[in-house]
Amino acid sequence: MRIGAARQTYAADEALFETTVQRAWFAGLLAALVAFPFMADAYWLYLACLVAINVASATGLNILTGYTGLVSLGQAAFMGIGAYTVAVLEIRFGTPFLLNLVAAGLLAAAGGILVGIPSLRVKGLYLAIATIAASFILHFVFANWTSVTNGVTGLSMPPARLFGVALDTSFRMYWLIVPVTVLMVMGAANLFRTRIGRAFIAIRDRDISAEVLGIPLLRYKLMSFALSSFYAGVAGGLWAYFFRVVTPESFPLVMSIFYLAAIIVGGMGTILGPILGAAFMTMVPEVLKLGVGWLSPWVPDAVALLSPVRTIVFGALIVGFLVFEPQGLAEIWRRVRRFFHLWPFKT
Amino acid sequence: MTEGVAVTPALEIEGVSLSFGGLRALTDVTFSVAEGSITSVIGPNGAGKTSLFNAISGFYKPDKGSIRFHGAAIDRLHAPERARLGLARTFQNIALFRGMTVLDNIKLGRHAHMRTGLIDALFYFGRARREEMALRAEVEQRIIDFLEIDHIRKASVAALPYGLRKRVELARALAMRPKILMLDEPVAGMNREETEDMARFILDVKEEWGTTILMVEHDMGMVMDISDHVVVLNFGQVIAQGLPAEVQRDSAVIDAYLGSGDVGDLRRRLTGAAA
Amino acid sequence: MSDLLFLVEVSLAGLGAGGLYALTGVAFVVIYKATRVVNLAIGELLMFGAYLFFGFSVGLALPTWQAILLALVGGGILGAVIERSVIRPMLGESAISVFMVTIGLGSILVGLVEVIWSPDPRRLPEFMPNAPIFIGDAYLSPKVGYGFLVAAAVIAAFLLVFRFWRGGVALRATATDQAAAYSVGINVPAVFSLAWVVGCVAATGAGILVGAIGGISSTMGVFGLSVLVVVIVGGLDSILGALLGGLLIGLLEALAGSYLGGEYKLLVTFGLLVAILMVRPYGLFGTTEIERL
Amino acid sequence: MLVTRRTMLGLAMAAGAAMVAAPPAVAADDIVIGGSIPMTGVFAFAGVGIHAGIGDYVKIVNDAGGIKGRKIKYVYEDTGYKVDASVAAFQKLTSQEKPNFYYGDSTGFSKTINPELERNGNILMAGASFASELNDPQKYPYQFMAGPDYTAMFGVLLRYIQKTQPGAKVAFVHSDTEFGRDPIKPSTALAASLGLKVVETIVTPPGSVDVSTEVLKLRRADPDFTIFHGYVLAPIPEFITQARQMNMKSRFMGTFWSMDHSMVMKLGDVGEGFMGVMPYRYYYDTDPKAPMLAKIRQMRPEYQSTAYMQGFVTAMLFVEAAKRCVESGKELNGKNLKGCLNGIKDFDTGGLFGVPITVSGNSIPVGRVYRADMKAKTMVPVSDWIKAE
Repeated sequence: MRIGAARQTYAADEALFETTVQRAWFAGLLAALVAFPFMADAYWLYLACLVAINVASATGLNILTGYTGLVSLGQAAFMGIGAYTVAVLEIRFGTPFLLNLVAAGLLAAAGGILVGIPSLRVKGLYLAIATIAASFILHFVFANWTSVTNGVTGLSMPPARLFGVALDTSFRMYWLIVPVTVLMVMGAANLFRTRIGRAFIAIRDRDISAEVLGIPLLRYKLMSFALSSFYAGVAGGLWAYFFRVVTPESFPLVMSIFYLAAIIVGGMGTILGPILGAAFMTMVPEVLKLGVGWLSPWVPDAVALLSPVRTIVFGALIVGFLVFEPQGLAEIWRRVRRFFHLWPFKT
Repeated sequence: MTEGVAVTPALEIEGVSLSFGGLRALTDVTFSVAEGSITSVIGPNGAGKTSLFNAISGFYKPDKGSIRFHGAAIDRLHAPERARLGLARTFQNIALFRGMTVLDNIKLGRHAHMRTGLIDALFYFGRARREEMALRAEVEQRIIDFLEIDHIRKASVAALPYGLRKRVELARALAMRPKILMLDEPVAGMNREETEDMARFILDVKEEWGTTILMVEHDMGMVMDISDHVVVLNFGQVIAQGLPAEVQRDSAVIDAYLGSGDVGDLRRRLTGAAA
Repeated sequence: MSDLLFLVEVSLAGLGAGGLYALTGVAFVVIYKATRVVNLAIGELLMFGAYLFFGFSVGLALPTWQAILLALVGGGILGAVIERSVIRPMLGESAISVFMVTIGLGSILVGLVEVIWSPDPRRLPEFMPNAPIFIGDAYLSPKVGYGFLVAAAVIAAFLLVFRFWRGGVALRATATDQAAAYSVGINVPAVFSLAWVVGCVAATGAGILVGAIGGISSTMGVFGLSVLVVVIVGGLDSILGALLGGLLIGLLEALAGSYLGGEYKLLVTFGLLVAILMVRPYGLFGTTEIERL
Repeated sequence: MLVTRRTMLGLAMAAGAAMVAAPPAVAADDIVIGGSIPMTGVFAFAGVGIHAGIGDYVKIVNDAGGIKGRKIKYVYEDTGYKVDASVAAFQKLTSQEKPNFYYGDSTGFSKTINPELERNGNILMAGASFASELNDPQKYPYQFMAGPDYTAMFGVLLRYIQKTQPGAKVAFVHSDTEFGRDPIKPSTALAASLGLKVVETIVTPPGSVDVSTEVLKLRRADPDFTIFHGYVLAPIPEFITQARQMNMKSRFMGTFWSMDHSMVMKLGDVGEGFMGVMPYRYYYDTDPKAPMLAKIRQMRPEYQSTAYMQGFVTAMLFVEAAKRCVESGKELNGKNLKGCLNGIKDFDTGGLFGVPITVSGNSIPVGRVYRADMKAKTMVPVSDWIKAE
């Protein structure tokens, strides 16, 4: 909150962006998002699309893990459901892509509910392990339900079409992926201004007392599962349109761990967290590559270290943030902001 | 003031027994809470007071007996459904949600009375928006002002001092639009001044909102001051009930506290209350 | 060859592999019992142990028994370091945070192994008798057979230690009630360290055995996933559960692999996991926790 | 949601970097080979060799003056054998270097990037994957592979088996991955048509270490030949060890990626007699018909892997296609390059392939069966060069 920002109405106080300054920043961000594709080359556009897909999926996982307190290691598998749904619909029926994306989300949500059912009886860690089981079982389905998924070979699909234009480049996909992601992030932000979002947080903080305060636990846990997998499904659908090949090996367990890492690093239980985290974690390998490039004149075989170093950095980020900065990048960002708002009066 | 009024009691506990494994927590507990009264449950530590609260709010299922709310049995209802009927409560060891602001904690209390669905919530149009605005206005005007916590509405509950947290918990319970407000040790751990504040709030709730109050409390002074009816539990059984003054004289009550070693404490409190 | 003999041989092989699951499962349970940490890095710890042995025996060309001893010591030190540097700072944090820390830990261990030894698959030197074992007419792979015996011996040693050694008693006391253990003068942080040291030594031993059978690579941590199923089925805090769960999963995987096909192995184990979670969420021998308001 | 300065900053930096990263000084007429190379990760053992092979051949051509004076430029990025990293590398290299050729590191990548190749139209691609699926000029018009696909490799092995022991019993052991499953179905059919009996097909889950039950299954089937596919090393050694202990008479065979000399030598004693298919000659082959190997040995005195040969041959075919297009004055785009490549008839690879090659479709379906001689520590050819069609 900015100094001296007094609000006149409750509506203004409840708004997503509380001050004109914030609204201006948001407008600026939107403008930058619109301008970006015209300035960047294919590589940066590719990364931007990838970041956006990861933001969408991480935002979904954040609803479940960050806000509801249920750890899932199945996010990638749910993305798989979405990707296969989109691929099958696109190849067999050629239905419009928006419809396919919604179907992808809904089917993934159904999968999420199914996996979430054990949350009736088990909680926390057991549930996390159940989601690992789910991701293996789904992998088996993808690899062996040959009549639908074409087995291990997977499905190759045509691009999405919008008014007859094939969305077959990063530049064109950008205009599909980024708006959908922005909508999904806004949806999550809205959710936590209402009773449903509050119920999720209550379940995370103290699920037993939440129940006594009138929140049916199973229903809301399943709702959180469904919503988080809906996000994963849509993100998986976008992923399918972006890469246009879907195979069982496209969605491994490490990808689920990646999303978990993204929200940990970004900051769990905040809207900003998954955005920062997914962008950061997607960019880290690229940055490391640059670093190795710089080092290679001095360090022999620096290139050979890239992949293991990436693995180490990945793990170290998870551990480091959990131990030293459990609120993640979002909290660091808040501190920076506070510093500048008060500067130079107070440091 | 409610004694002798011939209406259906707000809450009737009838023959409720509860055990964990072989341990009997409650045995054949029977009493009723008159509409609009303040009823206090007292007893030594481990007498089963909190177990009784948990049974009423639906967290524990009694082995035997029945609980009626305004004449209708609620034994088959789950905790959230009981909350929706208007059974609101606070917790002995404060169960605020640390990840939310004071305001959101209070708003959470209204959960069961809101209709916003998932889709509404994601888009924050129509009903979601209207409901949230109405809730905010009501919480501000009826609860935050009333409990004098407007200065902390945006604060995180984790940072609040103990007394204020208790007050926020009361605020959240009030947001549940309670027909019966169950307070589990509302002034435990408070100093004299805070206790008096809380007692005033409780009386105000009863007077202004017409809410029936069922309370578990150790502070005899406060119990005797504001209660209309007192129920004494010991080893899970009701050993006495009646007007505060009657209970104070009851020999079984004094024995119970003697047996539990709390007698000196009780004497002090009783004399304090009488003085 | 008769079908019955085949069944017997498959079952023997399954039980043999189950012995290794059980040993790793015990390593997991020891850590969980004392510190309540669900250690998802158990597979990676096992892998790291196997590489330690590889480093001492092949890299430094030490005799096998020395290499084994040093690897076990190294595994113990690793456990102590992990406990002190990342687990202890997380004391009091939610179980889920600690759980995620171990996921990160697994990733770090994989990267370290690849930096030090490269990701190429390798074989461990032969150190177990190589003569085939026949039980009646049934063949049992010597490595699996001896692996099982070693695992059984180590587990037996564990059980004895738990029963009679002071440290073991302290460990059990801490597992039952941390606060109470503290109040009777047990040095709880030391017990935490001890549990991690013991757990990591056991994991290292299991890693050497597993590596001796199938060779080692930086991806052998997937072994830990089956172990996760083992301890869930057995109950997270039950050593007996880890034993029986290990044998059960080993047997089940062998039967599924031979009668349904290799692709069904994980499906069957994880299917069992889901079933157990639905029917007996705290495992066959685990303690149910009572919730309190 | 809050708008963040950091996001803005990131975007500004991204935009800035994009401008900085604009194409560096590439001489206009350079012919560029781009590569997503797995220098690290699980496939690094191959990637390092591939990288050296491509680099060496490019150096040889450039030292000899290039193609009509046009130099070859080889640019690459490490992928760690991850599809998303490969795609990122492709996007980066294509937007900055405008490559004419591209080397891809996996089947997944080859499939993923295919629509982009078709749209781009300027690049001819080959790679480390011998997946049968890619061997389809209709579906993958701008791709090829510098050797036989996995099905053709099985074809070579099965034909060899048919010749040495007609009517033999064969078992397939493969991993439960796309790589592992690739040739199994068509090869089962082929075996039947060759009069061989496929008595067992065993699938091992990825990453499995203990294969005791699988070996028992194999013993029950009692094959004369067992073909492994979809592995690099594990669990092949344990399979053979246990099979030997059970006195099984089966001979064991492998396909390209488990056939490198150094991998086979890791089998130790039990590897004696291990056979497999290899489209190229091994580094130490001193056949007078292979002058290129002598040249390679001169450049690199220490052993070079079969992956090196694969990279080397791939670069050779790239350059040959480019040369033919340049000589006939055709524009260097994907279509023309593929056309020029397919024009290659009876081409001598300096003896790397044992026979002159013709690239009619997307692959070069030729190979030879080698056997491991553990005492001499070499791979010994046991068959002639076999065409698998």
